Amino acid sequence: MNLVTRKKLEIFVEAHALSHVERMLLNEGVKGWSVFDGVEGAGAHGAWRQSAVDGGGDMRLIIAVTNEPAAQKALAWLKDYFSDYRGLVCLSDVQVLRPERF
Amino acid sequence: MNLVTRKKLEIFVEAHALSHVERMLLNEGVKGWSVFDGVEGAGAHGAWRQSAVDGGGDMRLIIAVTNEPAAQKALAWLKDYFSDYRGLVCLSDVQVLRPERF
Amino acid sequence: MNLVTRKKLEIFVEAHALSHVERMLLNEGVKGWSVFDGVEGAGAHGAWRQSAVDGGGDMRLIIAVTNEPAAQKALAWLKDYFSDYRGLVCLSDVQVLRPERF
Amino acid sequence: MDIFGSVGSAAAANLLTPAILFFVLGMVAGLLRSDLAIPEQVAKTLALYLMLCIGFKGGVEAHRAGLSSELLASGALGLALSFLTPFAAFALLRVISKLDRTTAAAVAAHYGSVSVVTFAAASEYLRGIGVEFSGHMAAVLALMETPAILAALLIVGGNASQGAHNPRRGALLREVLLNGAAVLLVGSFVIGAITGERGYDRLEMFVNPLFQGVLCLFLLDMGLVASRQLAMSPNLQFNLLAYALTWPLLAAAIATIASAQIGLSAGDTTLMAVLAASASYIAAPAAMRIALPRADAGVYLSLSLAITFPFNLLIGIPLYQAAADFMVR
Amino acid sequence: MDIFGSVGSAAAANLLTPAILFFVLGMVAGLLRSDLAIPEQVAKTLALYLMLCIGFKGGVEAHRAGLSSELLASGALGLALSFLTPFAAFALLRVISKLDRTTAAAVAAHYGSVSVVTFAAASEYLRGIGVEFSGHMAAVLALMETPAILAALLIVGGNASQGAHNPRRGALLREVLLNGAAVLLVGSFVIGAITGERGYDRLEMFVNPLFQGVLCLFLLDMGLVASRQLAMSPNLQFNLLAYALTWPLLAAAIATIASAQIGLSAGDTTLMAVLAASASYIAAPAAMRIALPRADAGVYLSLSLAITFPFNLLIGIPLYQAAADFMVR
Amino acid sequence: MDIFGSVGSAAAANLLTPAILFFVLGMVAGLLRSDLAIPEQVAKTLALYLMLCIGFKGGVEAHRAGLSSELLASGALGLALSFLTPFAAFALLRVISKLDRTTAAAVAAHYGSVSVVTFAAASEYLRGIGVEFSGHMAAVLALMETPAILAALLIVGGNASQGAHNPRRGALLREVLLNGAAVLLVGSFVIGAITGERGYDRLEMFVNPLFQGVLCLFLLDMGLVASRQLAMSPNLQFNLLAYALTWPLLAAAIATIASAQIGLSAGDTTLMAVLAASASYIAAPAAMRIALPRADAGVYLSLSLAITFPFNLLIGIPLYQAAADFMVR
Ligand SMILES: Nc1ncnc2c1ncn2[C@@H]1O[C@H](COP(=O)(O)O)[C@@H](O)[C@H]1O
Ligand SMILES: Nc1ncnc2c1ncn2[C@@H]1O[C@H](COP(=O)(O)O)[C@@H](O)[C@H]1O
Ligand SMILES: Nc1ncnc2c1ncn2[C@@H]1O[C@H](COP(=O)(O)O)[C@@H](O)[C@H]1O
Ligand code: NA
Ligand code: NA
Ligand code: NA
Repeated sequence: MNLVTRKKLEIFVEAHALSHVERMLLNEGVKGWSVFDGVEGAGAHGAWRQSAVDGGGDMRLIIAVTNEPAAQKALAWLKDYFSDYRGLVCLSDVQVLRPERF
Repeated sequence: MNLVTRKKLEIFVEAHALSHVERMLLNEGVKGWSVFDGVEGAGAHGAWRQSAVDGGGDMRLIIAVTNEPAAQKALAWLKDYFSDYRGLVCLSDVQVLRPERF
Repeated sequence: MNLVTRKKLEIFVEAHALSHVERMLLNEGVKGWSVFDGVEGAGAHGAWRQSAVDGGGDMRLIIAVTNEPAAQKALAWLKDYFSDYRGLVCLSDVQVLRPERF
Repeated sequence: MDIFGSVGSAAAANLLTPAILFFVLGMVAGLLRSDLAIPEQVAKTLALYLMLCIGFKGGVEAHRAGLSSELLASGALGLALSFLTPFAAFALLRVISKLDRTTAAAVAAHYGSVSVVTFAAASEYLRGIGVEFSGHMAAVLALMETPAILAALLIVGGNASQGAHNPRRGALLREVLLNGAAVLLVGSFVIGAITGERGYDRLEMFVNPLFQGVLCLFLLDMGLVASRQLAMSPNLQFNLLAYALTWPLLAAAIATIASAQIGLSAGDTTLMAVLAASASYIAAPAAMRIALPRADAGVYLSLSLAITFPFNLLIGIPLYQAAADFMVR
Repeated sequence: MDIFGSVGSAAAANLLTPAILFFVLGMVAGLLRSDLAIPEQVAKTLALYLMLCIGFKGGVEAHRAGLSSELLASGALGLALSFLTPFAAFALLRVISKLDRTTAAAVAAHYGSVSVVTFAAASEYLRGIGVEFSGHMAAVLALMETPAILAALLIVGGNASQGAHNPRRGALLREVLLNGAAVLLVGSFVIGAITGERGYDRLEMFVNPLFQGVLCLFLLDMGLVASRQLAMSPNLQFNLLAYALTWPLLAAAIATIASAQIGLSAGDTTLMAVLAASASYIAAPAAMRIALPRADAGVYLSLSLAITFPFNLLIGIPLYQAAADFMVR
Repeated sequence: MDIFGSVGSAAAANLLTPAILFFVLGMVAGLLRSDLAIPEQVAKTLALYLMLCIGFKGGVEAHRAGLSSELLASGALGLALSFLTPFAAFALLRVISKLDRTTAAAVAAHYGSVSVVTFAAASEYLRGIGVEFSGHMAAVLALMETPAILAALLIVGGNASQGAHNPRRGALLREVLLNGAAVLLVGSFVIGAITGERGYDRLEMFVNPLFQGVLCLFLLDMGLVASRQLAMSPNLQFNLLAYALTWPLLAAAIATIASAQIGLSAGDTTLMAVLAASASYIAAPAAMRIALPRADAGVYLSLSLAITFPFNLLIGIPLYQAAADFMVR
């Protein structure tokens, strides 16, 4: 297998910010991502669970495999964003096929 | 970016054990986690799929980014737990902003 | 903790191909996996969101922790598969307990 | 001959109701591996709705009828059946099959406990052929869910505390006594019994005309799930299969005789037989996963869900009704 | 004495309706940590269904009644209450509690805004005791959702633009004006007002007989969510608790007097009081999370959802109705 | 003039029904980027419910009417339209647009296949204006889902076997013949035809009074999805747009003439025209994703979902009915 190393961003954000963050990813050159719904969680602000009330408070996970420069730009933006809003981002290395896609 | 390395736990547990494991995480010093619903899977005990019957058997994924000592303590507990119950845990390195949060 | 290194595959595939890919995993010697539902995403073919229409187009994430040879065989198959169909796969190292399970 | 004839035609009539046919549709679609599926959250809600209706209507009727000695007798019989039959089932399973103690006990728990949907289908069957039954049978249904689980734990005894996770006892107790389905069933019964006629007037349109339709949808889902479970367990031992098809008859016979003995009506006797014959596939697996994680879930789910459930639904219900009719009249 | 007696017996009657009892069931199940749960997607749909029905039925009735000056007066009063009461609530909170400015403003926004389910329960209560009210109160409900949120932003002033993410202003405006619930409520009202009797004939069976049942299910879920929220906030300050129990009385009193002043009927006066007394837990939190992310969500959710909502549902509604009856007659 | 006038007023009346207005509400909310959304699992269930009702009611009516030669003629016509029109659509698309062969074939498959919701809306329209139609048109609907897909595969020919994943042929066949929607539609039809009047009595309250309401909710969702799809495809070629607006007229005209020729009633003729004019957006995309993964999904979804569906719903249905009325009378 011809594998090359790329960066994987895992971004946990509140539901209300999802499209905001997705727009940023597009702007910063991230070419693809997938979003997953969290069902519950806990953190510095206490615990939460998905429900029909309390709009916007549940967390989504955005997974984006991308190249190093785009990842760095997204991180810079997110650093700022997370100084106001809940959530976190983590970065790791992954091996992918078809490097040109990322 | 000022990134530091932390540990990411990915814990697959049966639905019935979710709150049990979450309490453990809290006790062992893990400061935050997020939970996701699996829709189907397979393993040594055969295949399963989410449904309205067979309560408690579907798997949840707990993602927790944390520091090394807390991760080790959680792993020790989980090793024991998984000797009785279904599921698995895997550990990897991730880079995060704001290290003090983990 | 007695941790050993194994491979984690994260496979993003369209819903219609899920059972096709799962059968392959079984054939190639992957002993376990878990599947998660994406809610939206974007890529080279544009953006998508889960809905009651447009059957088969939403993405699933298959997470499979496995040994190196099985991972390589799955990757070879997927390389081929992804030359026709949408989706991607990424590979990374994880630490696990009970290595014999993978 | 006369009896067989009438059972046969009753069974045929039962088979041709929409609810049963939707179950068959689900089975067929599942066996053909169609991607037909009721989304999980909706299916769970349909199950809750059935609980709510059964409990509430039962409560309202119990309010009408008042506290009768019959209720107490039925309740006691139900409790006894649920708690005692698992011991017999366990012994039988150990003799006829090679199941380990733990799995055999878990299977016995499933058969001592009950299936709400089988109960619902039986109620509709009785309604369809004009046989009356008491509202408080919904309470008996609720009473029979958990004693079987306790019996299984007694059977396994010390072995139950497998591994180091005994703190899970709290979780188990909560699961057994406070599982969502049981709470909703009992709660709705109590609400029906409190609000009586006035409450019924408000909810009649919600709990009555929709019930048949929701039952159809849920049975469609059950058919899909049962056939999938069947496909996942290709090599069930023949003896286990025989168990799953004959134990219901045995349990129903015992329940029928005992019900007739304590003077229940033909309708109530039928329902008691149905409860005894039916096996749980929601509450019992949930409890077993916590209490007996080493029991083989493939076995107990396949038997209760993929064999006994269809058997009772398609053949058992009219049979038990005919037997009750014969015994009580 | 006479009044107290009748309020008491009305409250008791209110407490014994299925809807209220299902809420209590949810609270109890939640406090006992049962795993009973209405799946999230279904619960969200139930909420949408309630919006649709309230809006549509209100629109149809407004179509029947035509545009009256009463509608304008009610709407103006509702707007005023929603926009002005947050300033008073904020001032009060700052005096009696140690909440920071931002959190106090967020709490004030919640209490100025409204709870659709409380409104629905009050409508059913009025229907149950035979008190008439205007269809256009559904429009007043819609009007009162957002002014309170704007008021909170005014209160916080410059501080609102926390951090560098001011581009979020667009998101906020969209959230406030175009949040799903509001759009469906207003849209259904308009559709009801356009299609009138003809539309009602087509949808009657959908919006009417089911409503009670769906309300029961949703209240069951609210009970579960409220008790969970309560469990998550063990150490609420006493003063905040007192606020959450007395502010509704205050707001209801003001609304009642003002409504009587402008000549609303007893039914409309009751609903206006209910709207003023109720606190939002869907639209307001969503807006606050965007606009005031540093406000403590634990505080505003606990107060509105876990304290004020049950209080209004169980005690407030019959009380406000009795007061309206007294004032208007 | 007379005809145009009556078409116009019929269209206006159609536009002012709740179902259509909820679709418009969804479109508007979507274009304004409101976060209004019907949760996905619920929306999928609403679609299944519509299938179940259409199939079941059709089956019951077919049971009443018995097997007629008309049914065979309608079925044959439907099959022919579904299988043959894609060849014409493909040829046209290749001439007027720059679509590659594969995408053009995929689009043709969508337009040869049918839209269940358009059919449902048309049935309700006919019911609303008192025009009768046959229950077996539901069977024709089912028959028309898949031939168009096979036609598209024939058109693409050898090219269909793109890449190395020909084992997918099994998946494709299963998807085409056993997709969930089709199975439920056909299964419910058969169940209705088997149980007839007796079955209808049991399910009437489930399949009838709720239908309108569920259709409203589903159309609301369709409006949201269609406007989102529109927003995602900002630069559709003008020629494709023109195709999506004129092809339905062409197909409806052919279907109307052929239906009149074989002697169908005005109601059945209308529905045949609606089926011919409507484009699939559930079954066809699912099949195309498997069979022709290189076709541009953005194109076929935008045309069928965001252009043709609203066009048929808002303008097409009353138009086709007027034409059928004119041709058949
Ligand atoms: N780099 C990526 N990271 C995560 N998910 C991706 C990525 N690229 C594509 N996807 C997912 O795969 C789907 C199809 O990708 P594509 O074929 O590039 O349009 C997207 O809509 C995403 O859900
Ligand atoms: N260390 C973590 N690992 C995974 N998810 C986290 C972590 N910390 C926070 N989260 C998620 O982000 C949400 C908000 O975090 P916080 O702002 O810390 O309360 C939590 O409720 C979790 O869902
Ligand atoms: N290697 C694996 N990778 C991902 N998920 C797994 C793996 N093994 C097991 N699982 C998940 O855990 C469940 C129980 O595993 P098991 O006890 O092996 O049957 C499976 O059904 C999967 O959902
Ligand atoms: Na039993
Ligand atoms: Na208020
Ligand atoms: Na067509």
